[in-house]
Amino acid sequence: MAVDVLAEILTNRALSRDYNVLGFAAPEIARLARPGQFVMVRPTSGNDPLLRRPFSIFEILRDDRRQPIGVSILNKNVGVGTSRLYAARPGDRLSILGPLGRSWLDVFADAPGHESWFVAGGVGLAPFLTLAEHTAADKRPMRLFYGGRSQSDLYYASLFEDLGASLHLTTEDGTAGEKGRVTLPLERELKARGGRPVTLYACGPTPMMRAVAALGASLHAPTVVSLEPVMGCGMGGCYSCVVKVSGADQHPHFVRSCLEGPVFDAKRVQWEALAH
Amino acid sequence: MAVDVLAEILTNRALSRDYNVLGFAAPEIARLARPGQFVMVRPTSGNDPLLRRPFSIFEILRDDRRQPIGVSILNKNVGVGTSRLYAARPGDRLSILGPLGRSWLDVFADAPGHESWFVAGGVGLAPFLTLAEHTAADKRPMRLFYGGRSQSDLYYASLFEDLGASLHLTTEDGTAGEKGRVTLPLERELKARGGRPVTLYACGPTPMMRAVAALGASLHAPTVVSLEPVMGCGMGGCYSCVVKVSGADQHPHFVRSCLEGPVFDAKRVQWEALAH
Amino acid sequence: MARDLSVQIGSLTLKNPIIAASGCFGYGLEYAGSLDVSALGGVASKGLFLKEREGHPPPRIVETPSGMLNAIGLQGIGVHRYVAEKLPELRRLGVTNIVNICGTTLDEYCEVARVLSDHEGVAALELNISCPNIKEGGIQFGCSLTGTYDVVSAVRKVTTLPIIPKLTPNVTDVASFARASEEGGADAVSLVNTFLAMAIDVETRTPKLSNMLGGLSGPAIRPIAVRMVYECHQAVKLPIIGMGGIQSATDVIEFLIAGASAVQVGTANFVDPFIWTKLTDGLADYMDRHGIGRVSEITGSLRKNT
Amino acid sequence: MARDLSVQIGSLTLKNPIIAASGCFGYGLEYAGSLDVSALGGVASKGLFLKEREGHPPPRIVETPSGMLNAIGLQGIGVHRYVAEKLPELRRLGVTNIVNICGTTLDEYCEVARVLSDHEGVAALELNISCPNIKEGGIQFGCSLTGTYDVVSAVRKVTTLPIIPKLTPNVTDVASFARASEEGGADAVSLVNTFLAMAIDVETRTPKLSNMLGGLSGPAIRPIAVRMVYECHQAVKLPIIGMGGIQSATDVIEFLIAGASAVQVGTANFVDPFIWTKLTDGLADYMDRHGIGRVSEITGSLRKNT
Ligand SMILES: Cc1cc2nc3c(=O)[nH]c(=O)nc-3n(C[C@H](O)[C@H](O)[C@H](O)COP(=O)(O)OP(=O)(O)OC[C@H]3O[C@@H](n4cnc5c(N)ncnc54)[C@H](O)[C@@H]3O)c2cc1C
Ligand SMILES: Cc1cc2nc3c(=O)[nH]c(=O)nc-3n(C[C@H](O)[C@H](O)[C@H](O)COP(=O)(O)OP(=O)(O)OC[C@H]3O[C@@H](n4cnc5c(N)ncnc54)[C@H](O)[C@@H]3O)c2cc1C
Ligand SMILES: Cc1cc2nc3c(=O)[nH]c(=O)nc-3n(C[C@H](O)[C@H](O)[C@H](O)COP(=O)(O)O)c2cc1C
Ligand SMILES: Cc1cc2nc3c(=O)[nH]c(=O)nc-3n(C[C@H](O)[C@H](O)[C@H](O)COP(=O)(O)O)c2cc1C
Ligand code: FES
Ligand code: FES
Repeated sequence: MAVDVLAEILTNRALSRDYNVLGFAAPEIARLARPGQFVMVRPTSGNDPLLRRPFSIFEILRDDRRQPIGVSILNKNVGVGTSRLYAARPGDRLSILGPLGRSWLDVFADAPGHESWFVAGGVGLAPFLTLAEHTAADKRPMRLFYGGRSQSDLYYASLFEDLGASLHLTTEDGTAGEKGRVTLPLERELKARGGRPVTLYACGPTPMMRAVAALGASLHAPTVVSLEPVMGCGMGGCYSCVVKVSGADQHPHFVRSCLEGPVFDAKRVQWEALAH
Repeated sequence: MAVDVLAEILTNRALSRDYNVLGFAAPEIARLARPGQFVMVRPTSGNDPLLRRPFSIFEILRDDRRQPIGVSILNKNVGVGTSRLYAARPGDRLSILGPLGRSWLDVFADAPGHESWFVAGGVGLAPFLTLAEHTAADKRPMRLFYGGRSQSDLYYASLFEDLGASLHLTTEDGTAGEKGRVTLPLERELKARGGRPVTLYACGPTPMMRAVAALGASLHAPTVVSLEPVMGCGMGGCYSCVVKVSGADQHPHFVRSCLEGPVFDAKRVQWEALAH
Repeated sequence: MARDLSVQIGSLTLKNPIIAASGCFGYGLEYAGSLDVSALGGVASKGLFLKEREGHPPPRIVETPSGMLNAIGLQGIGVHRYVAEKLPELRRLGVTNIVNICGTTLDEYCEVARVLSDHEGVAALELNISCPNIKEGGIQFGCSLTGTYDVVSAVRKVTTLPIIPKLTPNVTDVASFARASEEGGADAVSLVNTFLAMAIDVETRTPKLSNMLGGLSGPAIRPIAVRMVYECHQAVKLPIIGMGGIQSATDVIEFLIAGASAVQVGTANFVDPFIWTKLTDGLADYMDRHGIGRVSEITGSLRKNT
Repeated sequence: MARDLSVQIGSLTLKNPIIAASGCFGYGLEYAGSLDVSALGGVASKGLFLKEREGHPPPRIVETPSGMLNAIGLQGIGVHRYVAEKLPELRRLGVTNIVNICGTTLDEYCEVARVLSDHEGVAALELNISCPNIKEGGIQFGCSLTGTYDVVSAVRKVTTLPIIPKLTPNVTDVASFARASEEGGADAVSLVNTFLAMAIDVETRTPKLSNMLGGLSGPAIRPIAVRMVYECHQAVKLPIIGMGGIQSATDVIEFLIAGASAVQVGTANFVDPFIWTKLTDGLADYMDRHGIGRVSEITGSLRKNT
């Protein structure tokens, strides 16, 4: 079930020239949301742009008594819609529709004894905070592999640390953490993990997710990816958001990622058929 | 000559639930502007709405040394564009193009010895403040006949008083001034004026201007009206803004009010051909 | 005031004139978890062929000023899975199903129509002869007057269900296609399908859609669609289902005044999936303000300027 | 880098490919007080008949989502006053004048063409056979293939000026009209004119335009216009002047890639009368970034998706 809320913007924290976190007053959505689900945000009340934009639910906002009062999104300003969201002001009202899609937890039932390793590239961090909270509540060991172009791309890692995750940060320019791709420490740690069973959860640029999927396959770690195709409606109405995945019959089919995703068992994804 | 300025909004004074005054930093326009000219304001930087909206230049804004730094508009929220302008915030930037059109002063050269009487309905007050300043500088006697639906429609009358105008206020509901139409005191005063020559300047709803024109004609006061047709461009490009006026040849023609108006000798206007 | 939102499209009664447009509302069930789909005037299903179809590779949509292009390529489950997997639940929910059917041949249209006629719960057939973005999507029928006549009259012979050819706007004279539909035995016509269009990524110099061409929908096209509905209303007696860019009750009423008996809403549902009650409430409010008892009094009520 | 913005339209050389669209820039002189009109690739004049015309009563325009309708009705001063009152000053300013000509008969087109051919300062004739909002605006020629051929070949006989028929988008197959123009002896074609459309005031139930019907222009129509330019480019060798909703350099380039040799800008000039340098600067910047020396290298350079 999805609800549409004309939500007041509670906060807009600019993290840099292109990242910000927008908090929305939307208790209905906050109460329903499960880790990894997303919302469709309408960037304006007018027609420019016309369509909503999909965003992972980043935080569940709570009041002093820990009651859910809303959700936030981690927004990267890349175009017309996200630039409006970058410039939005507290007090503005925007329509947000959700929660939508399946949860990380719908792909693999929590496998007993598995460690949860999150692999995030840039704004791909967004769907992990809710998963980390869930994992912490489960008292399951977790790690965050988090890569960006430079230090200024790595936000909020400390929130994960506070929840008990161990961190593996990388930047392409070496300004923070290890220099290089996030798959470097991931591969090293996977190889060094001994017999411990690990589940990988990945979100970020498609090439990164594809590389993580390959590592997971070769190093025997079940892998879930959260894909980010263009989405027209988020509700299953338009068939714009398809990804080619192999079905129960082992044949590849286009499935709507707003209904059957955005999270998928990486083994099912036909990477070469993705739009970008 | 018109210039286009991506102007910072300096102030937004809400006068009521549907009137506000927006001040723009646009010294280039302020320096060029003459009484009764207008600007074309782009309500957003996007396409919703697409076209600019015409507004009379209300005030010339000046700094401490009386140097022109910008212009303001008196905005009445009646639709999609004006509602954006009602909600605009200081610091926002909007494109404003101007000054455009002819000045009140282009229609009749100041006739020596004439009194200037301004007849304004509601937001039709906007093009008079600059004219009043000019008239005050000329030390010419002036009066303001100003009518609205109720008290809350009558703004800024005191500015005119400060400039030396005598006031005749009316409201339809009697909450301020005389109860009834603004043409009531106008007719009375015109009849009572003895032999004094008077020029009438009118701006407001079309029926009001038409009534003023009729009074002016029958009571021998030259009358200038400032019309408000829909305008697509304000520059003479589109031919959308035509009004039917009689030409030098006495035949009625459609002329572009953004170039030949918005001010017209009321005698030339073919009232029955106006769009509303 | 006594005020009745129901409308009559030939033998078909709709509880209100506002229908979800084909391809914009899945098969209807997708929305059933979030809203009462039976409260809609009807649901036009995603276009159905006889067999399943994969559709075009992504990217399948691209946004344009006040509109969008789509080239879904009629991905769908085929008519047999529709009647087996969707129709029973849709019936149970009380949805008014207007099934949008496609074909690459006359025979396929007829066969799909036959299968649907054999099942309970289908209210009407919308003949998609106007999908602009697949070569075999019926557009070969929809762009030719004889093709339109042929497909309508062929389907007419195999079903007693109301049939509603859906017309393409990509023609010089849409009214002549409404006439051909009338002559072929249609119960109504629906229009407009999308406008053939394209968008190019200038950095890569490639089309933004994998299919290169797509169909333009959304508010951008509304003034053209209203004109076409008006032209068809002047030309035929058939009820008209109008669409193209509707996003408010005012837009619904505009189409009704131009000559539509009912309307469909597509793209706006993507923006606001809860739009339906806003539209019916707005229509009801308009009728109350104007003292209108029946929706049909609005249909074709355009007054000329004096 | 050596980079040249000039383009060749048949025998006509334009300093850059960006032209003010007919009916959207007056006769050009209206803007001369505020900007350097000679810096534009060209100015397509407001449509001219032989005689003066009053045009339609207001309201003549109405805004629509990302677009506008107009029904100006070709108000104009007629060709004789144009050559007497406008052309001398336009020449003095160095403006490249593409004069848009209209007629109610073949003879009128030819007569207007003759008058203009007798005067210095006319760079080309754009034959308006596509004005959607007056009955006698040439649309009777522009919606028929033989009509198009007839008017082009008739004007061809009376002038050596480059002639550029302007095509209507309100047809099933625009490319066939480009072909008819080519056969008739045109030097180029321009497209698109506006889309026939209407808007209704639901409170009064009257058309929002005094003329009821009007032409839709602006960003809303761009994806359809790009598609039509692409189709014509596939069909004819003639240079194409593309237009419809251009409001940025990216949009200019999109039309060029689709197959245009030059473009016109109409509605966007209303929004931003100083758009011209932004467009040429943006185009120049694109050429520099992509190592393109001549605009013609962009024309028709669409790559297919793989
Ligand atoms: C399930 C899901 C969750 C997402 N979560 C987040 C998130 O938490 N934070 C975040 O910043 N972004 C997220 N995205 C991506 C975000 O939706 C896009 O960045 C956004 O739609 C771009 O809108 P725009 O108007 O700014 O860009 P546009 O101006 O429309 O386009 C700019 C560029 O972005 C690309 N783009 C457009 N739409 C999408 C899209 N849906 N996905 C990817 N690229 C797109 C375009 O191809 C173009 O290159 C998510 C996407 C999905 C599908
Ligand atoms: C020379 C000139 C000077 C003006 N000065 C002022 C001023 O100082 N203050 C002010 O508040 N308004 C002024 N107006 C009117 C103002 O331009 C319109 O109110 C405004 O364009 C409406 O825009 P909108 O988007 O809010 O309305 P829309 O949503 O476009 O339309 C709402 C209603 O307003 C009407 N309308 C639309 N455009 C115009 C127009 N150009 N003129 C009149 N009615 C229109 C429509 O017919 C409709 O009924 C002036 C108009 C002109 C031509
Ligand atoms: C994503 C999408 C898919 C569509 N699929 C179909 C379809 O399967 N069959 C059909 O007849 N029309 C289809 N259409 C056209 C719509 O039903 C409708 O005619 C068109 O979108 C105009 O209405 P709108 O502007 O309200 O969207 C589709 C439209 C869109 C946007
Ligand atoms: C107000 C207006 C008047 C127009 N007048 C003419 C005209 O006189 N002759 C003509 O060929 N086209 C005329 N057009 C069409 C434009 O030249 C152009 O083809 C169309 O507007 C599409 O371009 P655009 O979207 O950039 O405006 C007119 C368009 C508008 C908006
Ligand atoms: S986004 Fe519309 S079906 Fe998935
Ligand atoms: S507003 Fe365009 S000509 Fe006057």
